[in-house]
Amino acid sequence: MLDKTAENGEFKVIGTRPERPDGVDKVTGRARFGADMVMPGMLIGKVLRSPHAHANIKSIDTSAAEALEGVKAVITAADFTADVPEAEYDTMVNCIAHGKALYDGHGVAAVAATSRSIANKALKLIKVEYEVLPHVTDVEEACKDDAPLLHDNIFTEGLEETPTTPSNISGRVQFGHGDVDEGFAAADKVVERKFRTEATHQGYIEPHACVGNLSPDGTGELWCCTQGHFMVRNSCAAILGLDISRLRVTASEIGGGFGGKTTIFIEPLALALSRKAGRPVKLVMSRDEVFRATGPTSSASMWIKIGAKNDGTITAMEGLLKYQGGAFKGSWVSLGCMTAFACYRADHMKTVGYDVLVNRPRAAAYRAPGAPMAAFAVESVVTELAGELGRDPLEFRLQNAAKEGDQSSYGPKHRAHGLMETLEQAKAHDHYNAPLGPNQGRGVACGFWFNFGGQTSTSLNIGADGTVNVSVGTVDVGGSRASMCLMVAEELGVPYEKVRCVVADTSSLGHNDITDGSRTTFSSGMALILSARDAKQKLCARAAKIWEIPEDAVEWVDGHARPAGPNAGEFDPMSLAEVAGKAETTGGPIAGHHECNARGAGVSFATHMVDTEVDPETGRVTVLRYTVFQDAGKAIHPAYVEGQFQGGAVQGIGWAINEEYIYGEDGRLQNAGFLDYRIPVASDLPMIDTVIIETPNKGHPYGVRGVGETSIVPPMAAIANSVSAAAGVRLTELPMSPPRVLKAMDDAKA
Amino acid sequence: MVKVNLWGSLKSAASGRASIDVEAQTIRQMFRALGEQEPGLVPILDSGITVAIDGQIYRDDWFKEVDDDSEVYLLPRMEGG
Amino acid sequence: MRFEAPTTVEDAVSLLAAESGMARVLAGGTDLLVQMKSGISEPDLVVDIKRIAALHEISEEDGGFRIGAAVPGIALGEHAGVKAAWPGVVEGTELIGSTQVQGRATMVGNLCNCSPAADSVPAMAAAGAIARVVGPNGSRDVPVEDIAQGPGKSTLAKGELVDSVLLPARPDHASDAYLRFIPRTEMDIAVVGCGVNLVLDANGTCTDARVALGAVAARIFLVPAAADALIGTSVDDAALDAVAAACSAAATPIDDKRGTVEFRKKVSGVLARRAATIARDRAKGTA
Amino acid sequence: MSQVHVHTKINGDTTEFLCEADEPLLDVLRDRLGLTGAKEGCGTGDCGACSVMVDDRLVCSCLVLGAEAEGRTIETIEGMADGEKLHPLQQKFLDHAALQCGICTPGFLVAAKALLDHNPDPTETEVRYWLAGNLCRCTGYDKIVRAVMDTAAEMRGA
Repeated sequence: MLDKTAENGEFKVIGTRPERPDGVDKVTGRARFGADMVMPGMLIGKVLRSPHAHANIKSIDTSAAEALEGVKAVITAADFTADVPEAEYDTMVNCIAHGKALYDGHGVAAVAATSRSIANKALKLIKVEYEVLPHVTDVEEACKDDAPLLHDNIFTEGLEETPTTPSNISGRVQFGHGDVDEGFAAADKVVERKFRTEATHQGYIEPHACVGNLSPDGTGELWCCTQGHFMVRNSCAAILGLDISRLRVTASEIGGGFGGKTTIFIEPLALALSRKAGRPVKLVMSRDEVFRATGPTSSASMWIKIGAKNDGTITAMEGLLKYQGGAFKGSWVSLGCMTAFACYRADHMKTVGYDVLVNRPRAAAYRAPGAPMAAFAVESVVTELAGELGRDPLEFRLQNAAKEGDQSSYGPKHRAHGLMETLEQAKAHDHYNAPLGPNQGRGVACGFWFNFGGQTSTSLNIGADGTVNVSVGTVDVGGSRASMCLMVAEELGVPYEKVRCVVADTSSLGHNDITDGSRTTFSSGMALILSARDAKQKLCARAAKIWEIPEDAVEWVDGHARPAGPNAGEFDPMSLAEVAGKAETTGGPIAGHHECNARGAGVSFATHMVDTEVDPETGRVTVLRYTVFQDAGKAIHPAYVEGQFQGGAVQGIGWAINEEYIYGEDGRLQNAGFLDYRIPVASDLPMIDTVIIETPNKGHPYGVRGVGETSIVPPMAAIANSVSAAAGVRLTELPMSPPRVLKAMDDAKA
Repeated sequence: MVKVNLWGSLKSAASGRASIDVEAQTIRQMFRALGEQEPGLVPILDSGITVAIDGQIYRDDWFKEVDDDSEVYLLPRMEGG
Repeated sequence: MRFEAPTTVEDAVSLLAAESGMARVLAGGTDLLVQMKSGISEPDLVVDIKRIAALHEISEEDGGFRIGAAVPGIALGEHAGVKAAWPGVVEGTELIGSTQVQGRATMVGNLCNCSPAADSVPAMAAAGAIARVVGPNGSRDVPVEDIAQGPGKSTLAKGELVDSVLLPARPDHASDAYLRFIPRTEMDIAVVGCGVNLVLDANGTCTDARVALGAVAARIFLVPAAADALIGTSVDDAALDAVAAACSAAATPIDDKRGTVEFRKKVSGVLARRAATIARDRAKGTA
Repeated sequence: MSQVHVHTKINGDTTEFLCEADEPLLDVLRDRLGLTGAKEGCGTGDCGACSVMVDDRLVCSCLVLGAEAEGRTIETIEGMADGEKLHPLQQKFLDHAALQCGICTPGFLVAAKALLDHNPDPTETEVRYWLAGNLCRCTGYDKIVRAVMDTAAEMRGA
């Protein structure tokens, strides 16, 4: 469906870098985020959380808390109905424990009180009797036969024969083609290694926050920070037994999500408290709660084996991935398996994945969920194998890169994409040939992500002065409203400044899927372009009426209605403002709409290059230089595309070097704060250079590919390759924290 | 006939078959035909599944056309971050 | 909780002494407020000492400097005299937290928080700094390394507070340095900290030295063997190797979320060597 | 619990408030005075999103008690623009796309202004270390650092 405009590259405003529509509010402190909302009569909610990693809840006595002056409601699992649809059941149980606390931080009860200090006091008055159970937080330990069992109703799915005993392994998946044994037999060199990664957190700076207001008649409103307010509405309605139509959810400005705000944690609790108290309830997580009780990534245990001929041809690729997804099934191991080898062409590929349950918070998506850890393992082995073959790591990748028509690791044949281009640009970049000093190393790695479309509904309204309002239902996490306005301005032929975009509430548009899967600029952009085309038709029709000529005799060019040809008649072109100004007398308001399940999302590839230096005496890693090469299809607002590349790379740097969930022997999280969960700070980093590659996606009118997720796939591998070169020893565990790097270097010397 | 390729571990729900030929013009017809041939697939198809047609990914898209010479792969439900 | 902001040290001491519940002194508050937020500390009385004018002063005393308990890190860093005489103490204090924390956190507060990982304390201990403890029974002078009893626990009696710390006078050819190891470049708690203070004679021979380690035991402590390894030498490679070995040997760390025993012991030596080198070069005027 | 009566000047306005003795200044600003520009990202001084100026010192308002503000002068993000004229830093943050989600932006702006007031010609390293107490998870800091450097250059030229 690639549009003529894009093919000819004749964009007027696409590709420019204007100020974002929400910009002034964001730099003046006026923008309203989740915790900034106040409703009249509002109470403050707080959640009591389990201090145990695994415990039966024998009883909960809330009487003393309820008796405290200022406490207006106390809720436990007993306040939630049992007949919740299966799809939402785990989500509900993750919000509030039903009979059993499954991880340190699992919600057990909640209170609403007239002040924060009273709510805190009330929490201390709730008496919970726990029967502490043995726990398991390690993915390998959880797979053992004698591991403490989280659920007695989970039997491993995906096996040839359905097992009869329950397990912490909820499923096995397998992908691939060919026969890897045959492939390895044909190889001259084979490298295989085991890898481990720890869980990381999205680390958005804004803790989850919401204000719920639910009337006894089941009509309610909810204000919250989320990546998908329609998802919040549907989930909360299901859990609380409400009609979807009665719950209006408004998405606040959102202070980062990265996948972590694609599900709910506190929203149904706020609504249930509100229903019980008869007043609005605000619930805001503390940072400690964010780390303990929201959705970090999986930790992973992986084995990768790759073989190649002496001429550099990869003959076989095989992997075994075990991902823990926390206390419920649904780690992203399938996506790890599907993406692991997606950058390569080989006749024989096989990945097997296990979805493992442990006593940790339920994993949530984090930017290209499941892919980064697999890429860390695979790209490490690819570089090592290149070294064994005496090949340059970029050359080796260029030789084996998947191209259009090659069978992909996840099944279908690849369509046109920009992987080769990222590799070629990387090879040609001056970064690749810059000199390195002592204890320094350079690493490269590739990464792949699918990108998704999904349900999308948009509206476009033209004002009497010719300015344009557009409404989307996809939350703007990183500046997407600017891109929306650019696309509409391009399509209508009006200046960017004349178009404004809002994220509408759930009662104002059709259902929109979450802002996830790098889909927003793609899907809402596509729907808006089609909304604009819808509006253009109506504008032409109005002009035709005014001119009293047939509708098909009018065309829309450069923001004006014009007679389509010499036979249409002699009329001066009418601008959008002129047609809009006559809307009242020509048939009423002029608007455009589009609803779709957006098809045609294009995959995106990236190659990252990084130089690091390792302190040989302390193992400390310093990132010296970093360059991202990524295919954006078409960069609508290049500054925000660069921003996605840079942000993803830096999150990957954190994941590679310092970020990790640290559990104690007692199964409790040891580092539930930004002090010891060490995300990169400004002084840790160099500038992050970016090269935007534009291989248009034929599935989008302007050629857009999602860009938000791919950028976190290569960094850990690129850094591992760089650090391994600098340290003189292959690093196989994340994070590559100083004690780990120093030990690896010392062990290698010994 | 459309040749529908299953991902590795889906075979266990389809009598060990790696691919299944069905008569279908749309994804919906394809799902229906698959379920008739291999009832073990029905719960998985119902739980939401992704379909790749000629390398393009479709989620929840019943009426997308499938041609006899289309390359069709079933894939697990995918979600991003 | 009660909040008081007295204007004299005597009033502060009286308030602290008279409180029957838990009383805490508030200087910069960058530790106390975090402890209150997490529920680790639930004081009945908080005494803000920042309204006591004298405690904001940095004054010269017997050729040294007396640093008031309410002097924030940023003010210490802005004091040219202290910076010239005790660059290690200043850099230790300036490493406490972010720019924002520097606007609040005080060296004395860092001392009284009794964290074994406190950044200003190894340098102060190496400097031979003396804390002046004021209490209901008058004042007493205490070497800074004796203020902490263990993590979060001080040797101060009820009603006592540290109103200032004295950094002693400096002879010629003397300097100090503090280094800490953290995984990031900022915002972390020391995994290992090391302060080295030394005096050279005109020929560059070390005549006096003190070496202190942080974050590798329950308290910050002096390593006399490391000091002995420096004294009488030109602080050459052999002496530096001996300092490193002495510090690695003296460290008795634990495994925790911030580092392993093995790592901390090794890095204690690495930092001691590096800090001693910096202090030597500063004393020689070649830094 | 009896409350503390505090007199301050906030963004040039004489302001009185009552607060609990153990209530952080951040909560006072946000919950009692409606100044929600300062954000709580951590409540423990680790993220800088609540940065404000107290008597010309940059602080995390989560690490200051409201009661301590007696007689102090406080400046917040809400006071940074001069009426409808943005401060040059605010404009440069927009020009450079130095924000994505924007939750950290008020804290960065307050901290960056404190830097430029104190050092009009900072090096990139100085900018990075000064701002190390302000966490941003979206941008990787690249565009933020560029925006601050560019503002400094422009203000020096002005």
